[in-house]
Amino acid sequence: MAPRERKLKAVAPLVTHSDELPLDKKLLLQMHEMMVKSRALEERLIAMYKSGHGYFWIGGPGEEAFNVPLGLLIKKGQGPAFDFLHFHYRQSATLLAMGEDPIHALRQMKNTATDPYSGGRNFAGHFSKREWNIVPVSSPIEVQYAMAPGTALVQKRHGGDGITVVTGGDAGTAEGDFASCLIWSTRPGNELPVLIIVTNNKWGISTSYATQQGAARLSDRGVAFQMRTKTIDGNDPVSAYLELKEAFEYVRTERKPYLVEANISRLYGHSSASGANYVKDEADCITQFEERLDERGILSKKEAQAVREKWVEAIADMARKVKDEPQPDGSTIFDHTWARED
Amino acid sequence: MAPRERKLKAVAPLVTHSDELPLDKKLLLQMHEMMVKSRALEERLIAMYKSGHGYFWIGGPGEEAFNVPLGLLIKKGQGPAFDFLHFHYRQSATLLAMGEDPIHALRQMKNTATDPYSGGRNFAGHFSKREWNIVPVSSPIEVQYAMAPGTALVQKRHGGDGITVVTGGDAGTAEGDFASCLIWSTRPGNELPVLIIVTNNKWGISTSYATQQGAARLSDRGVAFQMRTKTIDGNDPVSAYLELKEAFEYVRTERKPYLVEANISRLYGHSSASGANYVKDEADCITQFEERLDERGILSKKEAQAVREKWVEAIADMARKVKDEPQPDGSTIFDHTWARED
Amino acid sequence: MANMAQAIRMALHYAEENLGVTDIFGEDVGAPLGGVFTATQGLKTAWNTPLDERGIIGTAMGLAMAGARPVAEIQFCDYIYNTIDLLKLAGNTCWASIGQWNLPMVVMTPVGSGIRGSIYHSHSFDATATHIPGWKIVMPSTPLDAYGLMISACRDKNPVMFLKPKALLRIRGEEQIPGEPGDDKVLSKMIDAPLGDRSKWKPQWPELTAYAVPIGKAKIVKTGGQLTVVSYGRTLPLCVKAAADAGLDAEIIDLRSLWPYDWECIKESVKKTGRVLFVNEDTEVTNFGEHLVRRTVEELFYELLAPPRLVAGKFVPGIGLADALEMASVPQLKDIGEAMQQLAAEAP
Amino acid sequence: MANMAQAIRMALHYAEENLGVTDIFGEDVGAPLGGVFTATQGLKTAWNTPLDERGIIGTAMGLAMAGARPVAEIQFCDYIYNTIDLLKLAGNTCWASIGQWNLPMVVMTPVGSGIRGSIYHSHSFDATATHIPGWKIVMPSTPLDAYGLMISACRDKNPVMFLKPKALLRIRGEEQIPGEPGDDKVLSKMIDAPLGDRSKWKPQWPELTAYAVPIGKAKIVKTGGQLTVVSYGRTLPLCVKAAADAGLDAEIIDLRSLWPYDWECIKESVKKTGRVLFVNEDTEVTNFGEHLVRRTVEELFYELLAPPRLVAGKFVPGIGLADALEMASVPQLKDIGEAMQQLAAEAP
Ligand SMILES: Cc1ncc(C[n+]2csc(CCOP(=O)(O)OP(=O)(O)O)c2C)c(N)n1
Ligand SMILES: Cc1ncc(C[n+]2csc(CCOP(=O)(O)OP(=O)(O)O)c2C)c(N)n1
Ligand SMILES: [Mg+2]
Ligand SMILES: [Mg+2]
Repeated sequence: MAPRERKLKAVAPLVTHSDELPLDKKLLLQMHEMMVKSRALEERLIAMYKSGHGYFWIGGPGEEAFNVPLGLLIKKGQGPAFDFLHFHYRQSATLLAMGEDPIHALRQMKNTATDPYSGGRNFAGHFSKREWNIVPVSSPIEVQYAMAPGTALVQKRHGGDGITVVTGGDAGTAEGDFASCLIWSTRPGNELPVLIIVTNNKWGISTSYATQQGAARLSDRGVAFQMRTKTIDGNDPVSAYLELKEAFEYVRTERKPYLVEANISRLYGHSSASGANYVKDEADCITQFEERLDERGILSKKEAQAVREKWVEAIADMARKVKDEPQPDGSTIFDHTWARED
Repeated sequence: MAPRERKLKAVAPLVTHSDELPLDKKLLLQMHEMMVKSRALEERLIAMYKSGHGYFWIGGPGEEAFNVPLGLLIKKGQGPAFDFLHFHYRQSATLLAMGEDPIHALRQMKNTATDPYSGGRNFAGHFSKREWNIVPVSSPIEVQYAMAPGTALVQKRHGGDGITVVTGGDAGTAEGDFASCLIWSTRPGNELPVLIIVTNNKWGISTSYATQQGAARLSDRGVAFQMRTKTIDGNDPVSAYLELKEAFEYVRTERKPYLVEANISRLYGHSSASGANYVKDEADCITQFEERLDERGILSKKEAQAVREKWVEAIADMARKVKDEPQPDGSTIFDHTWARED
Repeated sequence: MANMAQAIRMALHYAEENLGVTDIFGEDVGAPLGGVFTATQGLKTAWNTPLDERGIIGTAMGLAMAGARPVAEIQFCDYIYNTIDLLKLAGNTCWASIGQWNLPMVVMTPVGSGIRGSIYHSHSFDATATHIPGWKIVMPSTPLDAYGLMISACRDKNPVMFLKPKALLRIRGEEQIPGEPGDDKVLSKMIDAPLGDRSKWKPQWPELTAYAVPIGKAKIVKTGGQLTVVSYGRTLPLCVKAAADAGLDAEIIDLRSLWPYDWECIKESVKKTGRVLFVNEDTEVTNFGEHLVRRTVEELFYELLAPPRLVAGKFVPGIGLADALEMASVPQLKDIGEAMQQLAAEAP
Repeated sequence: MANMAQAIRMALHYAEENLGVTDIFGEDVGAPLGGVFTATQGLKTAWNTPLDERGIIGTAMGLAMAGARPVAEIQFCDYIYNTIDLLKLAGNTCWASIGQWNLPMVVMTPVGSGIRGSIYHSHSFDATATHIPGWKIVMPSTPLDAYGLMISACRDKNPVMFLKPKALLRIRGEEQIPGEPGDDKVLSKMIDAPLGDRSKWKPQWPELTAYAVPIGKAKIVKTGGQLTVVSYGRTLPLCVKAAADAGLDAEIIDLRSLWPYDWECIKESVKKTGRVLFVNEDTEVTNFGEHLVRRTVEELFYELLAPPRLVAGKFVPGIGLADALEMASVPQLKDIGEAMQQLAAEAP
C-alpha cells in the first residue's frame, strides 16, 4: 500500500541579515533619514489627535524599516508602465520614501478641505494618489487583495516591468480575499506580476496572531500555489531592502507573483482607539538601526539626533500651517459622486 | 547571507490502492450494491427531468465510489455525539449508503409537497435531514465550509467521537470560504474535529480546473496550516474506503482537522443545464469496480447486471408512486419562515 | 429579431470593437460556454474566471483602476450577495478620493424569476442595488433597450450595474437592432455557437452601430389617461398585457434606468392620471418601488386621486421551486391586472 | 444608571447564566478588550475570532445548528457587507428545510453615525437588514430597552439582528435595569474592566432578572395629538428633544423592533393625528422608512391630513469625516425639528 500521509512542516525560510550592512553608505543614510522623518510625522499625527486636532489616528510607527525600503524600490508614476500600489493604512513611511510631502498627511489628519487624498472625508493614513498609482487605502480589511489581480493583469498585458504591490496586516489574512489574491495571481499560464506583502506585527487590534492562526509562517500560504515565498525581518532596513529588492526583481522580470511576509513591530498600539502610546516591549527599528549605524561609524548618535530634530521641527511647522486651513463645507457632500465628464 | 528562497513543490502525497481488494467480501458487495442503487437513482432523476417531471437536475453520478464509503463510515444520528454533515449537491450516494430511502430524492426532483427535505421548494440533490445531522445542502457554493467550524466546535466541547464532515467541489475552493474553513479549524489550541473534503472532478460547469487554479493538488492548501492532508483516488471504492477510514479515525480520536482531496469523475456533465448526458471519456467507477469484482470472482458481470436491474426496477416503481403525489399549494409560501414555538 | 441574450452579445461585441471594452469575464463567460445564458458567446475578450465572486468584482475594480474597461458577470444575482462590500467600495471610490479614481466598469447579472429557478436562481437585485450609492443601475425589458443600455453602460465612466431579466433573455424583440439581419435564422447562424465542438467556431458579426439608450431616460411604452403604471424587467410586458386584457387606458412607463431614474417622466404622467401603480418583483419590504411611492407622496400628494400602489414580490425567504410556489411569490399577470383594475376604480 | 454598553453586557451575562447562551464571539470581543465598545467585557463565554466576518457568521450558523446558542458580533456594521449571502442563508434555512433546522442565533453590530467615524464607521444597516427575510431585527434607543431586547433576542428560536446605535452606547439611561445598583460608580466598579492589566480582573455581576422587551412591540415615548413621529436608535432622542424644543404636541413612537414591527401602534397613532413623520439615518433610497410610508398610504391614505414624510440620511456614497460633512449627511436635531414643524403646519 502506498504511504498514507505525512505530517508536513512549514517550508518558507525565514530570512535575516542580522549582522551585515552590505549597502552603500549613502543609501543607509537616506533610509535612516526617511525612517526618522516618517516617525516624526506619525508622532505629530498622534500629538494632533491627543490635542483634539483630529478625530482618529491610525498609522505606521514601527514599520519604517520595512516601509522605507519598499518606497525606495517602487517604480513611481501613473499608468500600467509603473507600479500599482494597494496599500495598508500604516504606510506613511512608504509614501515619504517615494517623495511625498508629509504635510498632506497632516491635512488628512485634520480633515481639511485641502487634504489631497480625500478632501477631509477619510481617516488619517488613508492615502490615495493617482499620479503615483496609489489606489485609495480602504478601511475594510483585505479588499485590496481582491483588487490587486486586476491592476496586475493590465500590467501583464502591457509588458514592461511595472508590477502591482499589495500589502496588508497579519490578522487580515484570515479574510477570504487574501486567498483570492493567491488564486487569481497563479492561474496557470496567467500568473500575474504582483508582489503580495503581509506585514506581520502579530496583532489584530487586541487579538494576537498566536491565538488565531495556525500557520507557522504566513508566507507558507503561498506554497500550495507554487508561488515563491519568504518571511523576512522587517525591523531591519538592510535585510528588508535586500530581500525586497530580490523579490521586486523577480516579479518585474518573471512576471509572476511573490509572497513576502515581513515581521515588524506595532509601536504605538493599534490606533488612537487603544490610546496610541509608545509600546516599550516591541523592538524599535529606528533605535536598533541607529545603534548599528553608530557602531559602524556611519552615523553617530548625535548626528542621528540632529536628523530627528530637523524633521520634528519641520513637521511642527507644517502642522502650524495646516491649522488654519479650511474644513470642507457641508454643501459639498455630493461632490465627486460621479466621475467628471470631459 | 541566509539562503534567499526556494522553489517549493506540492507536498501532499497522492494515494492509490490500484490493484488491491483488501476488504471483506461482504463489504465489497455492499458497496457495489449501494453504488449501483445510487446510479439507478440518479439515472431515474435524469430521466424524470428529460420527460418533464422536474425542472432541473443536478446530482452525483460518477462519485459513487467515493460517496458510498463516505456514507458507510459516518456515525449517524442527531446531535453533537454524532457526525454533522455539510454536504455538496452530488451526494445522493452518501445518503443511500447511510440508509436513506431513495424515494425522497424522487420527491424532491418532482418538487412534491411530500419531499421531506424541502417540501418542493428546493432543487434535486439539496438534501436536509435533521435526524441525521445533515444540514441543508445550499446552492451557494462553499458556504458550507464557513459553517462547518461551528458544528465542529460544539463537538469538540461535547467530547466523544462525533465529527463534522464538509464536502465541496474543486472549483468552489476558489471561494474565500474554503480558506476560512482551514483557518477556523486550526486555531492554535482550538483545532477542530472536521474532515474537510474536496471532490475534484476537474470542472466547475464548463471551466476546467487546469485553467483556473495553480495548486498542483488542492490538498496542499492545508499544508500551511499544519493540517494533515492527502489526495486520494475517489474512483476506486476500496482506496476511498481505506483512506477515508484512516482520516475519520484520525479526526475522531485526535479531534483535529484532516483535508482530503478525492479525484473523481463527473459522469453526466454539470447538470441538466448542460444536457445531462453520459460522458464517455470519464472513468466510470462502477464499470471499473465491476471489472475487478468479476476478475477476482467476487461478483460476476451477470450478477452485477441483476443487481442493477433490481434497483432500476425498484426505483421505477417509486417514481410511479411519486407521480401522483400532490404539489405544494401556493398558500403555503410563508410556512416555516419562523421556527415553531413549542 | 434578436432575443435579449443575442442583443447583449452584439452590444458587447460592438463595445469591444469600438468602445474600448477589454475584458468580459466571469464564471463560464468565455469559451466554450459563452455564459449560462449564451450572452457572451464568441466575444473576443471573454474569459473564464475562478469560481469566486469576490475575485470577479475585485478584479473588475483593479482593471478599471489600471485603465482597462471591464464587463464582469456574476452568473446569477443570487450569488452576488457576498460582494456587497466591494460593490459599495466601487460606488464610493471616486467620491472618497475626491474624483481622483473613477471606475469605468460594468457588472451584469441575471435577475428575477420565471424559469422555475427555485430558491437560488430567482432572486431580484433591484432593491439591494438601488440602496448602493455611486452606481448607475439599468434593467431593460426589450432586446433593443438591452442593446442600447449596454452601449451606454460601456461608455460610462462610473460603475454600471446591468440587470438582465432572466425570463426575457430568450424572448425575441419586436424592434430591430440597427444592423441585425431581418431573419432570425440568419442571425442565429451568424452569431450563435453551434452545439457540439466549438473549438473552430467563429461568429460572423453583423455590421453594428452605436445605438445608445441614455441612462436615466424612461420609455413610455403606451400612453394613457386612466392610470400610470411604472415597471421594469420581467413585469413590464405583463403590465402591458394586463392593461390590454382589462381594456384599461393605462399609461405604461418602462423605467429602464433604476438609478438615476426618470422622475420627470413619472411625474408628468402621475400629474395627468392621478393614479399610479409601481410593479416589480423584488421582495416588498424595503423595496425600490417603495422609494418611488415615497417620492410620489412627497411631491405629488395633492394631485393624487387614489393612493399610489405597489405590486411586488411577497416577503418570503425564497421562491419555492414548485409551480404554485413561484406563482404565489412573485407578481403574475393576474395579480397585476387586478391591481390595475382596483386602482383605476378606486374611490375614497 | 447603566449606559447601553453596560446594559448589553449585563443582559449577555444574564443570558449566559440563564438562557443557555454558549458563545459570545467576534473580533476583539473576548479578553482583554471585551469589545471595541466594551459591551462584552468580563463575560465568561466571550472569545476572540480570526479577522473574518464570513467565518464569524458561518460559525454562528454552525453553532446554532449543533445546539449551541451563539451571540456573534460584527465589529462595525460597516464590515458586515461581505456576509449578506450568509445572512440571507441564515434567514431562509428554517423555511428551506420546511422547519427542520431553526437557527437560534443573535448577531449584534454597532450602527450609525455620531462619533465622527468617517466613511467606514458610520454606516447604518436597517435598510439592508429589513430587506432580508427570516430575521428579527431590533434596535434599542435606551439602556433598559437594550437590556430587555437582548434578553428576548437570546430566547428567540430564530436569527435576531441586534443593532447597537453607536452614538448612544455610552449614554446613561433614565430608567433602572432591574438589579443594577443605583449608583453609577458602584456599577462601574463592579462590571467595567480596569485600565491596564486585566488578566486577574473578574467582574462582580449584580443580581439580574429576565426583564424582557418583547420583539415586535413599539413604545410610545410621548403621547400627543398633533402629529406622529416614528423613529428608532440615534434619532429617537433627537425626535423627543426636537418636539419639546418646538413645543409640538407630537406622539413619539420608538419602534424598537424593525421586524416584525408594531404596525398596530403606528396605525392607531396615525389615525389619531393624521400626520406622520418617519425618521432614521440610513441613506434615503430604498430605505426602511419608505416601507413604512408605503404601508401608511396603502392602509391609511384617506385618514391622512398631510403626506407622510421621511427624514433620513442623504444618498451619499459615504459619511465624510469632517464635522460639517457628517452633520450634512445624516439627520440632526435641527433637520428633524424643521420637518416636524412643517408637517404639523402643512395644509393643502
Ligand atoms: C473587514 C474589516 N473588519 C474589521 C475591521 C476593523 N479593524 C480595523 S483594523 C483591524 C485589525 C487589523 O489587523 P491586521 O490585519 O493584522 O493589521 P494591523 O492593524 O495589525 O496592521 C480590525 C479588526 C475592518 N477595518 N475591516
Ligand atoms: C456562490 C456561487 N457561485 C456560482 C454558482 C453557480 N454554480 C453552480 S455549480 C458551479 C460549479 C461548481 O463547481 P465545483 O465546485 O467544482 O463543484 P462540481 O459541480 O464540479 O461538483 C457554479 C459556478 C453557485 N451555485 N454559487
Ligand atoms: Mg497585525
Ligand atoms: Mg468540480
